[in-house]
Amino acid sequence: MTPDLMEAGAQRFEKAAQAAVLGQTESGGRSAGYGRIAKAGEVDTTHGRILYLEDVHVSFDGFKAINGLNLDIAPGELRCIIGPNGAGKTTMMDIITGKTRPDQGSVFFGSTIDLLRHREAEIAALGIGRKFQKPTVFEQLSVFENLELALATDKRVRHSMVFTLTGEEKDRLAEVLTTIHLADSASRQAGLLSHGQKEWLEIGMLLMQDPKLLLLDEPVAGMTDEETARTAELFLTLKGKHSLMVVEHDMSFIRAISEKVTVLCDGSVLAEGTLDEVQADERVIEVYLGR
Amino acid sequence: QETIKVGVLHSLSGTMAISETVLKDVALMAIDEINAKGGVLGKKLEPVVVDPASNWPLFAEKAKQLIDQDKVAAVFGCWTSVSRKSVLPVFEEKNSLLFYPVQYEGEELSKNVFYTGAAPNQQAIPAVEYLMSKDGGSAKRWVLLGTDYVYPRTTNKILRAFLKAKGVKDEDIMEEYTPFGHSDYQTIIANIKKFASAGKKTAVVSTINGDSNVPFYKELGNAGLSAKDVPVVAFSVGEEELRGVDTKPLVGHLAAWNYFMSIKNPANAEFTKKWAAYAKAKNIAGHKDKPLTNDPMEATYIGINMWAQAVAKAKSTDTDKVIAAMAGQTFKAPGGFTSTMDKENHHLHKPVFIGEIKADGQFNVVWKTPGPVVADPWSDYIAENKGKKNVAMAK
Amino acid sequence: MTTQAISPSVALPQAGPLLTRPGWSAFIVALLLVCALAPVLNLLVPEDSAFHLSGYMVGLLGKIMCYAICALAMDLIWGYTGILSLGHGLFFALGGYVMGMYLMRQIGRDGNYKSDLPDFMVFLDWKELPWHWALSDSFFATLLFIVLVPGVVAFVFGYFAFRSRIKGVYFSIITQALTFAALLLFFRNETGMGGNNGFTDFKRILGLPIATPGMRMTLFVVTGLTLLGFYLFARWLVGSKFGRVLQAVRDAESRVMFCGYNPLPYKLTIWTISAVMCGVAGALYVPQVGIINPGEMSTAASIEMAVWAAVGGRATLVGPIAGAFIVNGAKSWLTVAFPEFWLYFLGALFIAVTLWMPQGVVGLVKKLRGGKA
Amino acid sequence: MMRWLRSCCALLCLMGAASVHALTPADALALVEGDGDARIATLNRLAAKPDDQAQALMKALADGAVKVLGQQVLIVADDGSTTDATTGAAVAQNDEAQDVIVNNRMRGALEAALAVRQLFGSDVGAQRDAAKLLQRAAFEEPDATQIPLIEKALAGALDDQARDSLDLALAAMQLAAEDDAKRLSAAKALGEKSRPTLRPLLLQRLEAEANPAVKAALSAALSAIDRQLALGSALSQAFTGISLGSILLLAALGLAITYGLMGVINMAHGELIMIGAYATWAVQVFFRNSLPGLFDWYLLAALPVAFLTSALVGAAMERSVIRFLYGRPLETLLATWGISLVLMQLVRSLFGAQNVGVENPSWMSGNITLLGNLTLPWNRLIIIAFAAAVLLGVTLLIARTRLGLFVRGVTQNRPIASCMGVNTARIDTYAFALGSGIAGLAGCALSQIGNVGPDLGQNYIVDSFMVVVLGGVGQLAGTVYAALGLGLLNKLLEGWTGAVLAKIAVLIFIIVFIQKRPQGIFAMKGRNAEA
Amino acid sequence: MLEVKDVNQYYGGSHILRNVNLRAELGQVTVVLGRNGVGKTTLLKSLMGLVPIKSGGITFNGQPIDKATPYERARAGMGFVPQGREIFARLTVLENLQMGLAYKPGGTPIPAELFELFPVLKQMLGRRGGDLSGGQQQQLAIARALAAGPKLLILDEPTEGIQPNIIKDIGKVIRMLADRGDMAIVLVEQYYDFAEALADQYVVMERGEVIASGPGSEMQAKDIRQLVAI
Ligand SMILES: Nc1ncnc2c1ncn2[C@@H]1O[C@H](COP(=O)(O)OP(=O)(O)OP(=O)(O)O)[C@@H](O)[C@H]1O
Ligand SMILES: Nc1ncnc2c1ncn2[C@@H]1O[C@H](COP(=O)(O)OP(=O)(O)OP(=O)(O)O)[C@@H](O)[C@H]1O
Ligand SMILES: NC(N)=O
Ligand SMILES: [Mg+2]
Ligand SMILES: [Mg+2]
Repeated sequence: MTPDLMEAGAQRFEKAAQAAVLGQTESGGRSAGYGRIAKAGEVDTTHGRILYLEDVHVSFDGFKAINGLNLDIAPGELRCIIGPNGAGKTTMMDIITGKTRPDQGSVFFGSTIDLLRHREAEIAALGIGRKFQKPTVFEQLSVFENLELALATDKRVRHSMVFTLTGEEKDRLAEVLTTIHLADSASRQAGLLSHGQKEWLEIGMLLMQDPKLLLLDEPVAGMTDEETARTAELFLTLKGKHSLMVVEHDMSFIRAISEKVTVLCDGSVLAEGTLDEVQADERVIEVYLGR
Repeated sequence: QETIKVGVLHSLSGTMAISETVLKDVALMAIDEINAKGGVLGKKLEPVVVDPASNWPLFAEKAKQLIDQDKVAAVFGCWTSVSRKSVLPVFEEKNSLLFYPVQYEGEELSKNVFYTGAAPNQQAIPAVEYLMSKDGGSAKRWVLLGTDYVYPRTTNKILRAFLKAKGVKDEDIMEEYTPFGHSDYQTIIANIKKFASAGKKTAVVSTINGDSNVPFYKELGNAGLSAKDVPVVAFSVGEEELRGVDTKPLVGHLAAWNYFMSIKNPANAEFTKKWAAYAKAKNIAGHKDKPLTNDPMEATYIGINMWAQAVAKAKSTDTDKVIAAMAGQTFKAPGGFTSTMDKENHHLHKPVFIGEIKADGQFNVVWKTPGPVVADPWSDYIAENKGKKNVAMAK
Repeated sequence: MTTQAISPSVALPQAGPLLTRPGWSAFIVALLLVCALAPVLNLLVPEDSAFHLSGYMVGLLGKIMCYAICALAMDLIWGYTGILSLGHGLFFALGGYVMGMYLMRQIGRDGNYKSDLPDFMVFLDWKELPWHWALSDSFFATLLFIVLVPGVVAFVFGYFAFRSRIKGVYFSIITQALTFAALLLFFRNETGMGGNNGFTDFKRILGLPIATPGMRMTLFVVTGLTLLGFYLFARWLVGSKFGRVLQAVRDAESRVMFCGYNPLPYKLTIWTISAVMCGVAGALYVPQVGIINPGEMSTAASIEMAVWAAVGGRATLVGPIAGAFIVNGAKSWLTVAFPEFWLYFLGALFIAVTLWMPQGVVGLVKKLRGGKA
Repeated sequence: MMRWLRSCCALLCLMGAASVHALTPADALALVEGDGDARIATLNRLAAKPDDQAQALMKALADGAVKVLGQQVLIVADDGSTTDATTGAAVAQNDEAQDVIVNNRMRGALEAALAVRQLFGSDVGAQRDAAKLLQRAAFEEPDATQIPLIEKALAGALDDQARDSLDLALAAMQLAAEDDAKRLSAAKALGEKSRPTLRPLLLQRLEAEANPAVKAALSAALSAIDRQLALGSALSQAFTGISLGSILLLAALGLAITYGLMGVINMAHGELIMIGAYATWAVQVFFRNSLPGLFDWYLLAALPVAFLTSALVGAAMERSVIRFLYGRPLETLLATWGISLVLMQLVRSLFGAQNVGVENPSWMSGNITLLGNLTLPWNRLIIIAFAAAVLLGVTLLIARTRLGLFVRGVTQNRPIASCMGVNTARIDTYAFALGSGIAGLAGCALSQIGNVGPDLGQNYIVDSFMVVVLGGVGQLAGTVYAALGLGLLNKLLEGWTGAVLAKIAVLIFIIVFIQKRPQGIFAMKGRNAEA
Repeated sequence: MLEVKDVNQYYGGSHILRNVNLRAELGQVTVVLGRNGVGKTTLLKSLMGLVPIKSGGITFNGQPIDKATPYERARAGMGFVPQGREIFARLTVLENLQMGLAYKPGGTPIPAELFELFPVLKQMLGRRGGDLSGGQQQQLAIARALAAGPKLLILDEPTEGIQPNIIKDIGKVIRMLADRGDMAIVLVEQYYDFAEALADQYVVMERGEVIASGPGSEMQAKDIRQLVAI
């Protein structure tokens, strides 16, 4: 450990101890392995994990949608998740983002933040962004305003009343607009976009949000091959700085971006490895890829 | 030709339309009649009808409009006390005239208002006295039942004081209120039964507001509480309200008013006949098939006629002159007595009738005062009124 | 985030000014109408002149301007945030009652009973002022409470409702339940607010007689200025990012959360602002119409506020104001011109607006203009 | 009144056999005019000497069919023909004739006078009524002097029910007997029957009683009555709650379809109820004028008429306005608000602003009395059953039929349903007409318990929405729970706090409950719920 | 079978479809390709009558249908799988399928072969459509459109969100249906390889216009993939 890291660690510890005295622990004082005292607003990735799910279970009216799921993602990793329809991929994202409460299990962001103790907005503010399987944008607002709202900034009421875009932020907006091919439609109402355009806009919003961890549910569904390729490129540039979890059924897309692939089936992990490894896995071929 | 405008300010829509619409019609009939006789001061009366829509602030606005824009000489209108309270400052400010035709709780006297309906002592107190009498069933225990608003509250306050003065104890009085538009009287009726089962003869004094009466009486009838067990005397139930009720189970329950349609005398025969003809001619829904008259209609009719007489006497429509001329005006009312406008307190001297409901929805008069009663708007049964004179003064 | 070069061709939409140039011109005209023309026409032009503005008209316009404030408030919460309140009548009435209490105290001993207590208390058996009347004789406290009472009620109610994520009709219905409960409460004699008669027969405000043309004009001007002020305020609010978040909440609340916004404080803020605006409108209304009673809390009264906003055009700011003037103006005229038929016209107006002017009157005007251009 | 009854009885006993006395004009006049006490004295005198003419006059008086013309007393027959009360001679009708005042006191005396005679008559029904009258009198103010009369009646041929009543009357009178044994057996007899109306008498006796055995028997009788009363009042409270719930349910069921399923915020729902009530009234008027013999069954004819009338109005609303507003629920609020104003005013113009009268048919009037203080009015019982029937019908229709499936499908996704081959326009009209028709049925039921006037609907619209929303929009089962729950809660609180506070408390309960369940009792579960 | 002639369509002021021509024949799969937002979905919606066309004509079986309502078109034998699944979220899977049989007489059974095609549906008959996973919903949407046995099947991106082996199955089904010879199929697809493999005819759209069309066998030769990718 380098001296400055030690220094940083010491400082962090001090602040955390202070916060603990004041009762402001992010983990609520849980002392699971990953439940160390945290400093608010900072994701502790010292364990080499930005996301960690352990033994998660969810059932709906007796149907076990998630069944003993264990998964972790490293900082900067681009993880692909594949698996049959109904395997529980979307449900897993629902759990991570606070939309669904698991019946059992733990979900940590970094090693200190217990996501089960936070609400959707807090989780988003912590730095987890999500693109939904079905594109959801603010239909009555313009494309530009959609992006502006997603912009990472102070999101409290007082601030938003007096908010104006800085030049830098404007540049960011313009850049993202170009990236998502909607520069011409900046002042168009988002509700009037086509399906694919909405998907792009949603990705753009995610980019504006600048999250630490991006959850992308079928990002290239409904895109042409060319656009799919572009998206792959985009994701590859994001990886490293951000952690990504991508759910897709498009194998060529997965091939273009993947390093590590997890196969989910019936609510738990069926296989994990490089794309070639899992593609060779008989069970994966059986339930998912087909012969 | 020059006309004299008069305002008619009754709700033709909203919750009060049910009661007030017919007052507008009877006012128009009275005006037609006066015009047929040549009008007043040689001029025809021109009615200005507006609809304040059962909305109290709108009453004030419409009153202003009638006075300011239309320059009416007098306004005939209002039913609820709150509507009157709403317009009162307008009439006082503009020094204009309002004729108010409905029985009310008193506690008010304005120089600019003539009250042609009953004050509590012209309705409520005689009714209770009657029930205490042998003929009324010698009631000893009392249920004061009303809709939760000012008229019932005040009336019941006066009645409670009156009953106490007559030696009735507090435990022999039950006071119950229901919200406006209440339509489920099961519990209340059960409570009345319970209260009545304590042995002593019980009577109910109902100040239930018009709309809730039908469900109340229907429940009463079906629960088998007959007039012989527990008589109910009501102050807001007249011929119009009973139109909506199957009256067979209610025979014998009572109402107190200053007029009943069933009163037999030539003046009333003429009045009811005129009304029937008018309703037919004007195609007034409901009344064209089954013409009914009631107390506030009579009061409206008296009010307009007295005002016309007063204008004729004063030879002017000037408010102050008309007020002066109103004092002591008399009119041969359909109720069979000559009603006199009090010289001072702006209320009519009115006879009081007590009627029992008949199977046909009319009232059988079982008791009446020997002659007209002078109104006591500042009831002596309210302590704060001690020493208050029943004299209307400008404020 | 990406390292791509910024393409210079991207033209970002500019944030608009508070008002456009014609907007400012119209605003100034309105300001002049309220502050100069109306007083002159009412007070200086002789009564028999064709240009005289009658006292009745002043009262009517004043009343409608109060309604316009309500419509504006309604629009902020409904048009922009997508929360339909069927309970704004309550806030209006609360503001009105606070003002009414003050005005009742101003009567002093000039009431019927020459008592320190308001008349209704005297004859309904109150022996002393109930606790909630404590500061009612102070004008300053009254001003404070006009804002605080509706504000706090709205805040507390809103906090719990929004925290429980009550949405859509569920929210609408509980606001209706709230108003209805308050209506019943205020009807009761025990509440000490004058029962169904409420408060009337006001005599003075700030010690000055209330029923004079001068005072009436003063109230009119104050109301007009308040309306214009609220209009600017609302403009600023919806033009800010705050306003856009509100619209985003309306369109997709869960997405807003996933963008990192906590919708609760946003909804609560606009809800409370809207309630306070209604309260202020109520407080201005009472001295002008001369009565406040629980009728203002009836469900129909609250629904009507929504109707004004819808007729004028939701999610625009001029719309609700126009709507309040159109509906109430029509009502005032029709109840006199066609006392027996006016409900047909009004009913038909509502139906016609929904069928043929989904964007309200403002939307229609825009369309006509757009068509020509 | 009871005193007069007693004196009649006594007199009757003394007289034994009837001697015939003709009714004199003076007596007749004294019976119909003058001061109450004097008239009643005359009545007793006449009643004591049963005479056919006097009897006829008394009966006519009780029926309110007597007039006076100067000094002449006239009896008016049903057909309007008039006869002289004393001579029986026909008299020409004369408008000058005055109605005779018969007040409650007089009416009571008349009934008693007529009743006692009937105790010894042969008409079983009259006998029973007379015995009941005597029993009541005995409970209120037992008078030992009547014992001989009762014993005499009991000795004669008597209907069983009448005998029961008289037995109890006798026991009540014997409670004050000198003989301890007699008192004891009387107390026991009364204890067995435990009639709540006995309570005041028992209390009174208990105070006066010295003998411990009798005292114990009296207390036992009292506590039996109290137990019964407690049970009765609990059951009665439950009944009133269920009854209110059934009304709420009926009012809300139609809305559960038009709003819950179709998403139309139908502010004119109340007016559709009102139209159903007016349709019922119209059918009633028709029966009264054209089919008086079948009048009692008008309600059965009114049901389909009310349903169809409201359904047609609903269909017209849907075709002309609402269909253009699907997917814009809040706009439907505005438009239907306008429609409701128009409908109300239309009814005012057509039928007048005042209420119209709807009578209960005879089979819906009156009540059955259980446990003394548990009276169940027929109209309420029948409405509860009716509500259950309508609920069953609607449930089956929605859940089990193709029409129901299409309605649900169309209301969820109109364009796609039409791509599946569903004639969405027609289904929409049917569904809205169905909801409206059910509102009409509710109006028909409500006409039997409350006002029928232009404002009828306004009283139910708020409650209907509360019920549907509290139950969970689109959840029929939730609507049922909400209606019954609110009905019971309201009645429970009302017994406790009075009607006004109860209503306030119920509203606050709704507010709080929604906090706990932001989607109503039966929240839509699953992932689509938030969409 | 289906013939689209010079169809023009607008949303408000913007011209979405410009003189589009298209034919679909029995036993053939006609593939429509094009980038996002070029108007493919709009074209299909016009075919179903969900959006009105401004000018041009559509005939089905020789009958002009441009004035017909969607349900009349469905009854005439057009089946539709919309983009974004659009299943009835609050109806069960079974009820969704029954909706697919809406214009058949009551009591018509759901064809058993649907369950062979999509076994997962059989397991989930009682579950609400909205609770299904995205891919399950897509399968349901296809099954629903097939239930009544349409003569023309219109599919808008049916592979979106579906797992690879089922995509293959869907491809086989489409091929099989076409090969039976009693059904015409119009397929909008972004998944180029899938589209190319199935296409008997192809149409490429760009900004609301048809810019290329021809028999499927020529796609490779003409490098249509490049055309779509621009
Ligand atoms: N609320 C719910 N009620 C019942 N079942 C549910 C619910 N939510 C999800 N499920 C079931 O849980 C399983 C997992 O669903 P999920 O949406 O997570 O699948 P997925 O892996 O995202 O599939 P796809 O690739 O098709 O999107 C599915 O079988 C689905 O039907
Ligand atoms: N309701 C609407 N109002 C106005 N414009 C619309 C509307 N719906 C779609 N559009 C526009 O019409 C164009 C064509 O849309 P369409 O949905 O047909 O595209 P598509 O080819 O299906 O695209 P995708 O592949 O993304 O589904 C797009 O530019 C879209 O923005
Ligand atoms: N004055 C009345 N009846 O309110
Ligand atoms: Mg999924
Ligand atoms: Mg598309």
